Amino acid sequence: MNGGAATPPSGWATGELMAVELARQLRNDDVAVMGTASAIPQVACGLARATHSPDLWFVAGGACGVNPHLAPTVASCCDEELLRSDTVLPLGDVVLLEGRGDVFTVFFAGGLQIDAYGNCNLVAVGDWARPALRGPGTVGLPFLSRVGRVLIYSLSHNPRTFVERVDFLGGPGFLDGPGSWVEAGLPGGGPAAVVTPLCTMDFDQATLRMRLRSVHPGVDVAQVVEATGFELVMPDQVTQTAAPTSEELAVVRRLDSSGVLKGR
Amino acid sequence: MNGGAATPPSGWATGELMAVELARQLRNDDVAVMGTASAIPQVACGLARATHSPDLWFVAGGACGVNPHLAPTVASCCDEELLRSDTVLPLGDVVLLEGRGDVFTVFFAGGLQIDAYGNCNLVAVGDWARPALRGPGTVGLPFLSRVGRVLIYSLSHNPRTFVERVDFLGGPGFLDGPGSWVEAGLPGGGPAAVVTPLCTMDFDQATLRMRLRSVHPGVDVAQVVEATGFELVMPDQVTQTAAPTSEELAVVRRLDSSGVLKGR
Amino acid sequence: MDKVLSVGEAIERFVPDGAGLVAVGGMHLQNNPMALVREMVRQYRHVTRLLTSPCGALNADLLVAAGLVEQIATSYVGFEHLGLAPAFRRAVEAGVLRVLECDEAYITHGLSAGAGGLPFVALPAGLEFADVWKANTESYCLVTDPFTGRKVLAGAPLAPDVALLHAAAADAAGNAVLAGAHFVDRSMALAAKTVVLQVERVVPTDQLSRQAVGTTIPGFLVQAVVEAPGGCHPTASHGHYRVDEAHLRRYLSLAASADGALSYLEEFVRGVTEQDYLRSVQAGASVGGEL
Amino acid sequence: MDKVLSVGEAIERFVPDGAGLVAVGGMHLQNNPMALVREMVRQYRHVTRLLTSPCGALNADLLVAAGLVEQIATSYVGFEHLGLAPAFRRAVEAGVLRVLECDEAYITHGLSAGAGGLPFVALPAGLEFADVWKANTESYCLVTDPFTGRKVLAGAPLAPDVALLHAAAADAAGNAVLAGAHFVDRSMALAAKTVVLQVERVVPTDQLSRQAVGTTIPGFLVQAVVEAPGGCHPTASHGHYRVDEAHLRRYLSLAASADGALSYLEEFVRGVTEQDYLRSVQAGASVGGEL
Repeated sequence: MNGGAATPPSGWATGELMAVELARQLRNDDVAVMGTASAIPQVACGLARATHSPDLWFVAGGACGVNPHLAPTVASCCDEELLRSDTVLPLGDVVLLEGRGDVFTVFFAGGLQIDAYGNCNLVAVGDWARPALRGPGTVGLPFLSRVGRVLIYSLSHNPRTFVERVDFLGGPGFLDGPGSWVEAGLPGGGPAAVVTPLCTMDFDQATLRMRLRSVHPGVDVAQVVEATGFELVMPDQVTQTAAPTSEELAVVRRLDSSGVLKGR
Repeated sequence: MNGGAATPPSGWATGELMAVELARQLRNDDVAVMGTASAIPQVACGLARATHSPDLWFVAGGACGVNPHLAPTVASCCDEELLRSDTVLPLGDVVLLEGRGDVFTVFFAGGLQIDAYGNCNLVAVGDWARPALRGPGTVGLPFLSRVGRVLIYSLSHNPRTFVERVDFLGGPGFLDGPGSWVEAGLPGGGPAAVVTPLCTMDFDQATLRMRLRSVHPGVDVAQVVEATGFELVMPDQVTQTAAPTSEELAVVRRLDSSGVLKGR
Repeated sequence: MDKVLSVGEAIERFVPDGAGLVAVGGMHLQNNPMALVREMVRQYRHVTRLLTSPCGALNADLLVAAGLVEQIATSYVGFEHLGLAPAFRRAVEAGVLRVLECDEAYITHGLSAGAGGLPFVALPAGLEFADVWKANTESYCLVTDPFTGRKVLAGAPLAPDVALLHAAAADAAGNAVLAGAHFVDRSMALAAKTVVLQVERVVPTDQLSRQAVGTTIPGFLVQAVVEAPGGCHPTASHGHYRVDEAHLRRYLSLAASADGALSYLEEFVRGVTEQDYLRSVQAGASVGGEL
Repeated sequence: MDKVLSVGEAIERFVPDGAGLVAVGGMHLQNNPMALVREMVRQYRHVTRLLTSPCGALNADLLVAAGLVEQIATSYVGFEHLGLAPAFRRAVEAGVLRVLECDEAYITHGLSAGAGGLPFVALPAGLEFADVWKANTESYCLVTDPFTGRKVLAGAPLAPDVALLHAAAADAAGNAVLAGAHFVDRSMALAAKTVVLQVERVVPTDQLSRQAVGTTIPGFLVQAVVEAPGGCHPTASHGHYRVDEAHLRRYLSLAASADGALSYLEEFVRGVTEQDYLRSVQAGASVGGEL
């Protein structure tokens, strides 16, 4: 899956950098929810709580621990370790609250395919009825239409993952762009940022298409363009993603003491 | 409330006799549910389990203890004592199962008014919009349409309670009789028996109207007729309700050690 | 993020006078959030529409007795074996309280719909044979089941503006643990825009029971926590104390008349602080218990 | 009323070959009722339609690998960080397994509808923008919200004929207690016509946790109890043992080809008894734990 990943130029793993970069998208008043295989967003939330956003809440969907203690971080989102947390909800209640729409302000998402408008697909590549690649399924991604900000992350950044248009729309982003988005009147705020092993992206306000925001240390813009299967909006200035600070890395490694983010 | 009650001719209270008589309506394969102020049916179920129906299940709705130990029996259906039981369900799950329809085979019911077709009313006497008597409300009585057998019990037996037609249909019995009942195609089996301080009644198969089955010890048929606000179907032979056996009474008093059924 | 407030502050800040839909937790004679309800009375907080659990009791009747309730959505207000609800009964019979007649299935599933953003809830076939929905066309209507073509009953979601609830304990962030039976209190917390909790005690986060899935309310749903030991009195608090039937009988006897109800309110609510009330009724004497 | 059976008897008596809708409990790599699933494979029990929790894993993939599943209703079959589900993927890509594409909201709320006799469930506005319902017009359709006039998505109730579930412990009457996270296992139990439970141990009734509302399954919903210590292996059993990732990787590696999948089935399922399997993988060695 890591085909397009940059070799870490210094002492951190890609997963660690992504967690740090995702944490920077979070705010003190956020209530975040995440699902399958979500060690990276879990650590991002834990890091945010330990630094700039002590009052942030997060729910590790699956087991549904609320503010799990991540001692240590685990790979499966249903792992019993996630019940070591401040409180625990039944899954059914988390699914209800995802539908309520005004409770969770951040939803972490991803997919086998992610398109220029931030739509996600975890179901099938090719024709749904007879797919070239059958993915696992869409889980809770249809709820993307109802939450405040969608934060997309992907361990793959290559033209097969980042496509002009998803083959199956499992998690609504900005649909087909401004007209369709406005017309749909979705309750959610839509995708806000995309973090990959190569870069961090956001969305152009006018076109609602994905826009490069910063390239990670050691990555250049041409690499990102080549790895992306659609035309990225380019800002006047592409910045470089700030490297994880030693404080950030120390927290990440305390939370992820068993090295899940390092692929151990 | 006990205006029409017979003075117990010997050593048992009316509530105890009613619990014994209700227990006789229960079967070993029953799963019973009951609601508000249901000490009598709780003891009936406990007695059935202790005697002829050891495998009967019962749920004391409100607190939702499953097979509560009734040590002792309590007056409020939400009392914490009812959680001393084999298992406990959340109320929401019991409400779901009441709707499922094929789980509970017995539903205990009652009302401010009970009519000739076994319809119950706990909402209002007179015009609903400006009632002569406002009752508490209907709680779960609309589910009567979905359960196997409805067992009705009432501590009052007088013409104000037993009326030709309920002013407000809160708990469906046989509706307006055979035609309406067949047409409705309700999933439940309808009312099966009615136990009061005076007698035990069931329903005539042809007319679906309430029929006298047995008068309790010390009560005569004329008393029942006078206390009933509609014309009861009379069987060829009205029997006398069997008095509680000493075994039955011993179990009832073990379960109800604090004497709730005696009105203490 | 300290959400602990005095009962006065909590009501003042989080329950506006004339609030739209206010839910009161507890069921029958158990876990009524009476400290919050009494404070509503002290602050003359009018409620446009009061929602009870499937079975309301003193939590509803006291607000009605105080003349603060315009409409009530309920499937039961009463005192079980102790008798009918005097203020509720009087107000409805006098035509001064509008009842949104409900049944238990609708209140229970309607709160789930409110919690889940479900547009409405389709109810089991057969419930339409009760008269309830005909008396409450605002909350219920018939809809065609798209899978079978059959007409069934639909209920509108119940999403309270405010829920007033009791829990056994909470931490300062609002993470709460329920003891005993939960009734629909958790559903009310999930469905309400604002949750004001009264608890027997405020505890450190690490004393909350963590692994008991479904026994807790997460703090992100809670706006205010009021420490109110004995605050369910005269109703019971599961895990802490039993119902005070003598006091309830006194209420029922007084509230049997409008004047008597007012004197009850003066003696036990408006004329006294919550602390004085609890002292006078000796509630909370046995408060303790384990979570 | 002793419902304790051997795993062989339980499947033989309560899961007919070609059963209609069979639900398998557990989620992702946790609490999969693998002892029951393996026995389904040994007894060649075909399933017309398999229903997973929002996230199925080996519980579904093994049945698909054995060629026993005609249709699958699911919102996810996979192995999370370990990779895609090899048999599921191969069967769908080959067109031999029909998928009733679902999303998490529908599976969760649809099971509640099944448990509650609700004719259908109306889903939150916005979900209709995903393609899921267009791929599964049998389970979903559009309906007009009678309160707002808006078109919303409706889902048909999910009422399994059989649910195969894991619980931490049960008594002989089928009263069971769940440990750790519950996922949708309790919902499956509430919605299913027949429930077959595997448990780490059978215990006397009075050892069940009684007051923890919502952590139990009442015995009147359960038809069979199978004592199967270690029976979730290689998935985890909350409260008892962790996931065996090495074994799962071995499965994934073998099942990457159809032949490999068959040799896995022969070596670990069909060719061995459940006891031998557990011995060979040393599962259950650490079984114990508290309820």
